[in-house]
Amino acid sequence: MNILAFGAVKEILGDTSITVSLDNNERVGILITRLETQFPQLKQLSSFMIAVNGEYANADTIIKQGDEVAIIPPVSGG
Amino acid sequence: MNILAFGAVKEILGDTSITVSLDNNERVGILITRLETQFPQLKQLSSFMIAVNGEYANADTIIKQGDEVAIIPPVSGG
Amino acid sequence: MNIDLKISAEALAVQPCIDWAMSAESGGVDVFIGTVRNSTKGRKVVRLEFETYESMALNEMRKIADDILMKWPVNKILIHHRIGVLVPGDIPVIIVVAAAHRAAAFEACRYAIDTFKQTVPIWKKEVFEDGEHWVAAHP
Amino acid sequence: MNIDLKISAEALAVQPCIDWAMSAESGGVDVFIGTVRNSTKGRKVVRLEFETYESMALNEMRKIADDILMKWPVNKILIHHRIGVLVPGDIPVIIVVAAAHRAAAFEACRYAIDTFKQTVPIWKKEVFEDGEHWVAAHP
Repeated sequence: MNILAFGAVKEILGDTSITVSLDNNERVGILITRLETQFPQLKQLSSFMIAVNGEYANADTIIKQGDEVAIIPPVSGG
Repeated sequence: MNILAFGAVKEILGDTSITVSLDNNERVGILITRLETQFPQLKQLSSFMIAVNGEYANADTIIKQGDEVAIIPPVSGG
Repeated sequence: MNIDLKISAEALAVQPCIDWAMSAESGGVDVFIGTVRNSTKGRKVVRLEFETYESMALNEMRKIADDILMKWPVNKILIHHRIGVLVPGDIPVIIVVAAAHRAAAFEACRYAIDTFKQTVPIWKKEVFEDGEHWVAAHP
Repeated sequence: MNIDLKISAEALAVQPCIDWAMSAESGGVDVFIGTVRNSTKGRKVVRLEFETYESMALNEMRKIADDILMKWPVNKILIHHRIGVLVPGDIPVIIVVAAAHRAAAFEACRYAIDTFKQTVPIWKKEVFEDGEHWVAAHP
């Protein structure tokens, strides 16, 4: 599955998106575990959220095929 | 003594200033009594303050010769 | 100067007020713009007539600005008020506060307009289609 | 429309935002203007680089505006944010709230910028003379 990366995440991972293998209808909690295993550099962040289809997700949110998934480092607009 | 009148006071009294007889070094409290006796229409106001030399005065403020004295009806700027 | 106070019979312009207050030292600028409403308590407003005791009004405006500089870490304070005849949509008052951080800008700007309405000797007469009255003057 | 949301790579202009929000129905307009400061924690700022996840950012901005319309009696809400490279003095954000009465305008405007900074996916990198970092990203 393709995951969008922004800001500090993009810089840490060196790309605007990364690929993680994930079953269909898997939960966000599982994705986070996969991400932290595959990209331990993510632990440099003070925190991050996952967004699914442009909405903040929680650990129980289910990710379906075709969903747009993004890693959201701490925001700092304004 | 000449007293400046503004807003509703000017309209009630029909002039931009009124004259009240007042001894030198008299207190504002005495002025207010004189005003309310001489111009009972002032009781139409919800309240009023006296300013001496451009500062809000209280009943104990002393009015000296040459001071600029004004009746300040409730303000409503902004 | 970090304080700009004005009472004017001319129309107020917002952009020059903001230009005066903004700088690279101030991360947050809060602007309050008062506008003449077209109705009050359901009655249609034709015009407002503002008058002032100008020397005292500027004196009270100065106190508000000085108080703000003591109470909050702000860089610039502007208070402009228009007098004379205004119609709905016209701007009677502009307040701008610039500060390094936004909390001070918001709090000081709110304090400025709230205090202004309580202390500054400016009076407005509301003129309706079927009458008129000095705001707040009568019980 | 009573909501105007924009993310733009172009410079933001304040006056058109105010013109859009003002009307004779709104007696109080509160405007917040964010400015790029020339220093942060004593370090001189050369530039800021803003980026966004635009579709989600507009979605979160919409939620802020909808929340405000539910919570306060306001007539107009504008939120514009700039992205790209900004230097000290530039304006990254403008928020305008117009309401019949000033309390709602102030409270809603403050709520808008406070919530914006917590939820809207926009990120800024501060570039100093001797280094750079993504704000708030690292412990």
